[in-house]
Amino acid sequence: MPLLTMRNIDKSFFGKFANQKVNLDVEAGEVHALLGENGAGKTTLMNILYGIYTKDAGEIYYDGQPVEFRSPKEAIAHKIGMVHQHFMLVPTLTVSQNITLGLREKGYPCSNRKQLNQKITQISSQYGLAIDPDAKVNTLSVGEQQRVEIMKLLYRDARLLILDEPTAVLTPQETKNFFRVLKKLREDGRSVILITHHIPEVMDIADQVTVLRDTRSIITAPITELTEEKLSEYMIGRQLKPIERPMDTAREGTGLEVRELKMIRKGVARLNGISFCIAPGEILGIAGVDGNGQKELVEAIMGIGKTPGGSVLLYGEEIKNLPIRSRIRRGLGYISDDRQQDELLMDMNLAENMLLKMYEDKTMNRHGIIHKKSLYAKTQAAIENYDIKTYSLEIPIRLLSGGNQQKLVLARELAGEPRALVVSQPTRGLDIGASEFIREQLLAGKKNGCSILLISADLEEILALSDRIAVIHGGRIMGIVPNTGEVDMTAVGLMMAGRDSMAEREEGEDADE
Amino acid sequence: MTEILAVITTYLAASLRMATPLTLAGLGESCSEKSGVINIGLEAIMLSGSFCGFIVTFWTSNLFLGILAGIAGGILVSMLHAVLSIKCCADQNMIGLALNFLFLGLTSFLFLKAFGQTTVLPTCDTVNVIRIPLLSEIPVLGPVLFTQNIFVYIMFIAIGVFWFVFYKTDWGIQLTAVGEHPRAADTAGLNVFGIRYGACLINGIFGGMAGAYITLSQLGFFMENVTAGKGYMALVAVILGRRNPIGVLLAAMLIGFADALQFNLQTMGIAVPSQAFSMMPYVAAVIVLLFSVNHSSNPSALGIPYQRNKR
Amino acid sequence: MNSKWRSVLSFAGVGAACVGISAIFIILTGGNALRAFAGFFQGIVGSAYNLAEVLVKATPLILAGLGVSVAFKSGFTNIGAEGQLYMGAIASTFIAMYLPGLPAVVMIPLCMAGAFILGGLWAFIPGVLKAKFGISEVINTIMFNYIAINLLGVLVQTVLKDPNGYFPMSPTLPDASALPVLVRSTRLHAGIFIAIAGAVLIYLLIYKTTAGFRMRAVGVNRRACSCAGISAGRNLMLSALISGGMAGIAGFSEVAGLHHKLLEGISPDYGYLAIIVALLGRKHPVGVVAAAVGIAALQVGSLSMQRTANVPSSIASIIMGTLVVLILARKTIFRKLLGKEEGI
Amino acid sequence: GCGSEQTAKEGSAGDGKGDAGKSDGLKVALILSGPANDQGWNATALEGLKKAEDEFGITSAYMENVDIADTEAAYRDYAAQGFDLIVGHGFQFGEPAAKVGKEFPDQYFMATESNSQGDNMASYVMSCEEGAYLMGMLCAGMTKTNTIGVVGGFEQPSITKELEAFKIAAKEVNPDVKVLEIYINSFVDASLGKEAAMSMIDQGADVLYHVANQAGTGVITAAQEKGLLCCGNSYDQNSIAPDSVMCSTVYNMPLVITTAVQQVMDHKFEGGVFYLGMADGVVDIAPFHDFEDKIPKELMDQVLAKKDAIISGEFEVPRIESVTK
Ligand SMILES: Nc1ncnc2c1ncn2[C@@H]1O[C@H](COP(=O)(O)OP(=O)(O)OP(=O)(O)O)[C@@H](O)[C@H]1O
Ligand SMILES: Nc1ncnc2c1ncn2[C@@H]1O[C@H](COP(=O)(O)OP(=O)(O)OP(=O)(O)O)[C@@H](O)[C@H]1O
Ligand SMILES: [Mg+2]
Ligand SMILES: [Mg+2]
Repeated sequence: MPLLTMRNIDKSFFGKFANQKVNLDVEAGEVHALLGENGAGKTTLMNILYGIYTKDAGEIYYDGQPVEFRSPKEAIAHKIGMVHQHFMLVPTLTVSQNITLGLREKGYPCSNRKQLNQKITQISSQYGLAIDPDAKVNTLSVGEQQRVEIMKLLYRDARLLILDEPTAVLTPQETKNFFRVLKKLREDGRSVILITHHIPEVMDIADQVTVLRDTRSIITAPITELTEEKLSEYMIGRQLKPIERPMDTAREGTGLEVRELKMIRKGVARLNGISFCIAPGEILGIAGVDGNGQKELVEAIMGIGKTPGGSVLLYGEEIKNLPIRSRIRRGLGYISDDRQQDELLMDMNLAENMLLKMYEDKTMNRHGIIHKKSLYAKTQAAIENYDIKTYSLEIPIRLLSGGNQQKLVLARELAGEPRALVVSQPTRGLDIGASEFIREQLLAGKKNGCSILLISADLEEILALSDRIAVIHGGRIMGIVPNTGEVDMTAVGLMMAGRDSMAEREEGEDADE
Repeated sequence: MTEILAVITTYLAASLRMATPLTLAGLGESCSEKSGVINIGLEAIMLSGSFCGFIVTFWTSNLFLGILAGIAGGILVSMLHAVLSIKCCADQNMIGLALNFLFLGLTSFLFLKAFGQTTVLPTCDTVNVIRIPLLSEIPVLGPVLFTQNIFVYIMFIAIGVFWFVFYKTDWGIQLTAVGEHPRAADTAGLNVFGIRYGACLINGIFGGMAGAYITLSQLGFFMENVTAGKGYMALVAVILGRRNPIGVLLAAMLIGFADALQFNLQTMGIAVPSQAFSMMPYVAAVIVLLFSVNHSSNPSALGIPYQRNKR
Repeated sequence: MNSKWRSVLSFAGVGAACVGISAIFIILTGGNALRAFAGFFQGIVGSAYNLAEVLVKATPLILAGLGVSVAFKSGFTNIGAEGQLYMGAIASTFIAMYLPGLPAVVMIPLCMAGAFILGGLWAFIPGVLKAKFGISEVINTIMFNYIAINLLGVLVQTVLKDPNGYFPMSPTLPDASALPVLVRSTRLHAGIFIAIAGAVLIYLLIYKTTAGFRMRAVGVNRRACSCAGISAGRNLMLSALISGGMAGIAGFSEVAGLHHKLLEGISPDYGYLAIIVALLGRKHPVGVVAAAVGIAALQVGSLSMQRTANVPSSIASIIMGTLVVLILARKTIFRKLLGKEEGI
Repeated sequence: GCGSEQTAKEGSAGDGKGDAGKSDGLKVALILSGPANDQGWNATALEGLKKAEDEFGITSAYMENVDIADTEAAYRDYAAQGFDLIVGHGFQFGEPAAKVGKEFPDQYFMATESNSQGDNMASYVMSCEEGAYLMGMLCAGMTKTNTIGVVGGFEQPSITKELEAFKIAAKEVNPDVKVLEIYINSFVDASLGKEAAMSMIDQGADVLYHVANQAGTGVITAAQEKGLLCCGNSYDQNSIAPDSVMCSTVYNMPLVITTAVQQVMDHKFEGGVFYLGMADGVVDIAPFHDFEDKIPKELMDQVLAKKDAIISGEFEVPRIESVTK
């Protein structure tokens, strides 16, 4: 008897289906991968299971019993836990407070924090999840936040763990570690529903796979009966084409250049003199573990927040002291990794979100008046070209699925035909079809002579797109290697861990991490 | 020396008298706002508390029942606000303003119904001062802090309790979570709606008590619009005090102090229109606020209804 | 039945419930409910004068309501329309009193500009404090209300006092500063045109221009705006300025169109009603105009009801409060009728 | 205006007010700026209206809490409804009354405390300062600390003239007395009134007076709480605090209204500004109740003698309408 059975689940929003006759069976002690394109309805299905949404029709059986959770509280009571696509942590509380939130431990409501912290540390070391219970969540990197989310489930001793795109924000190392945890969970007899867009991960860890396509579940099969090719065909209805990066190496001139960038934030040096130069038509990939200065680097180039030391040059012009708007006017584009915070007006519609970066465009703006027709035309074009799943361009972007929101951001930035582009995690959360498309767009931009700084936690992506690869660690560039096809991955890995690949080794402070 | 002490004592006492209703109401409002529900209808809560407290005391001659009735009156308004904001997901500013209008009319109407058109002011007993032995002998503080009535003692105890609950217990953490990130709280298994209703209930209790203080301690009678804008001033105390119980008390004391000061200045006979003095408490609030640069941190979800089924 | 009709029906339900509740209160006072309601409607549409009165009251509500909407759009919670209205009234009185010789074509625009600037300043200061120092605008705007009201009190006893009178009020202002009356033997003045023009301008500004877009965007996500090079602070301050300016023009319109002098108590809570107007009108100029006329009609009707049926004035507050509460609860009360509300 | 003439005729056609003395159908309306149920300023006016109703059988109507912006409309609407006499209670009603009066020449308009007038519009000003003068004497005579206090509502002539008379009277009885005065800028905030009184008590005042309507009731509460003496205003306020309220100024608003109604009935209503004081029975002081024995005989005689002098016209209380400090 399966642990969980979902039968013929229907759910619609605004009269449009998000789930239609969806079936899902999860056995005890298995890792069950739930796959599907952006907007296929994966998150919706899980939200129904977890009691956040109410289903329109269908049945759910848990442990053989018919159930209907009206709130997450009830789901939790049945030892179901969920890590959401967008983290559900209270930023102003500490790690430990977040983990124990909602629980009634001994001594409640005056529970002994020390004891709770001990228990947390014990569980976290058991699974190899390093966290500091007393750190405020708003000081944590995304990877650390992910660990807190998982700890929340482990602390609650969940039997069924729903993980909605947990690896999207993790570095390869973190992912590896994370999978170790998953395997341990499976050994403990727990079940995991894993939503991901990374097919290799699925092949690596899943026991069973269910694929959603256009709101319906189209197949459930054991992993042993599937191949990567077959899976991608189920998901997007076709084979992926391998990306071809033009290998023209000799490039002239300087597009985006930084020299000796330095930044100190809250007394800690976040950037320690970073220099590099990207030629027009070149992609420089930045590899590195999250939290090593990537965010600061990007913000320094874009002019968000504090002015850094050193200099930022755009086609030879110093732009370090220019306001953001002037940089945008000079053709500097930006795609942030935190799209909901940095890029989107969640309560505004798609067209208005398009307008956010291009309201100064001559076609959009006539003497301060918005030119609605061309705005709508441009938005419609973006929707079509990027295959954004939406009912209309006049609905709030909040209603789109995570992947589709990201597509609009990309469409907007690339539509401006930037001379230089800073891209952070461009395909995070995108399905394989969309990722492929985005990568093609980036390469097309490069072909048009755009200097692109690509920051990605996904080494595969960096390898696939970059002309040169720089490794960042502790706010320093550890080394830059040309991406000739035979990159020494061990050397890159070493640099990411803070060790210089070449003879001169960095001592002390960096190594002991 | 003794003269200076006497001046300090009188100012302290005057500030505390005026601060008491603002603090009581402010404590409840802090709780409500921490949970994400902002109630501009504090004025209505207080007015309802004043009215119910008075009328029950008038009828039963029992102050204890009167205070309970005042609390009930406050709860009635706060729960109306809670249902409209939590269940109906209506705009909280608008609910508050509407309730202020509604209860200004309702209390005046019911008062008229109860006593008719009259030139005789119906009055009731007021609460007695309870002198706490020994403590009340302390110079300066003794007469101010320990020669007070039940409302003031309740206020002091409540400040301590609120402070402890906010900052030292799981309830405080839950309150913060619900106000900062209700969806996170919900997915962690907290009953967001329940906690918000609870916080609103507490707001009603203390707001009602603040209202009852006006009729049952300060005045001994009720009249139309007897709160005269104190609900708004309590809101000011809440923001000025950053929802910290002690901060709320200090902010309310400051407003009270400014009033005491303006009265004293007026009696000095300076030839300036009196409105110039009357605006002092408000100017003082603005000036103090200037020192809170970059420290005002509202709960992120303040005023935003939580809808589970919505993105 | 389509959703539009259901919605109309639910509003009818709200109206009926409101009428029912008011009837109970009227009967409780011993009044005649039918006569009261007749008085209510007669007070609104009974004569040209009454209709004009509705518009007279709607004028400041539209102007101040527009102001509040603009502020709310950019995330500036402006509770201070009352004070900004007072400051507008003060400014236009100042100009009209101290520059009495000007012809109307100069005088009226000048008074309006003065009212806009001083009213705007009264919101701009809290705006700067919020944008530059992160200080809560809610308190500041409330405090600025009280300060403005007291300031007016001081002024009408000093520099703006009628030198020939002993009441705390300004002298009657020169004719050149008065807005023309539109319909003879009513009080309907040209302020209503200013209000309507204001609504059109604000609509164009907010929804059709990039400046308006920026202000709206700042109200939705400040961080995303700064990442897109839109200064959150500057747009916030701009919207505060416009917001206060509109409320200031409401003050101008009351002085120039109605009272022709400055005196204490010039606004019967128009500034607070404007918040209700803005929110009921969903911060949209068309909605604001409709809500303002509605609230004005409600008030004028209630006053007339008082006169014809001798009910106490508290009934007016009760009706007003009840109506708004019912409108807020409409979707929940009529959930069955409305069907599953979109997105909920 | 031409539009309104017709309605005015209509209004007066049916009520047969041509017959002198008869009141059948005479309609009188009262407009109040605050709540009718304020146990003070407005309540006494309404009492007057009711009294006129009882005495003359007139039809009456009233409106409370009328804002300045709505005043003109209120006068006009009552006029259009055919009311024969429309009374506004407060200085701010003067100008609208005069203005609307011009459009309804067959009906009568009145305002209290104002200085406007017209053919069919009169202002009746109560000489409240005469009462306040006596209270000033009383308070100054009773103080033991040589400090007394007075709380005013708003700085407007009808209030100021009382405070000023109070101060002059106090100095007359007791040249060394210190008179503290506070305007609280509210007629409704009783807690503020109480705090103002408390502040004066803290400064040594032991006898208090108020001219702040509802808000002033707080002054009485303060005196009562501290076991001190005070004087009331508007009506006999002794019942609020029998141990504290020695005496009160009393305005006989009912008499003002009945006088006006009588004049309308007798076709004697005239435009103008009329001052009504103690001699007319419009201003008076309340009985001393329990204080009859507690007030020193000498002082009592002095006060009563002054009252007689005022009534006989021997003594005229100065009317000072702007604040002197
Ligand atoms: N609360 C909601 N209101 C309206 N539409 C919604 C809501 N939730 C989901 N949808 C719609 O349902 C569809 C499925 O969304 P869902 O988030 O389940 O997709 P997903 O498979 O998780 O996609 P992704 O991989 O991009 O996260 C989308 O088209 C989305 O716009
Ligand atoms: N929409 C808003 N909602 C809430 N607070 C806001 C909003 N807009 C501005 N603020 C306030 O403005 C302050 C400063 O904002 P910000 O730094 O973005 O302004 P700025 O325009 O970039 O400033 P400058 O022009 O000096 O660069 C913040 O601390 C915040 O309190
Ligand atoms: Mg999803
Ligand atoms: Mg800035």
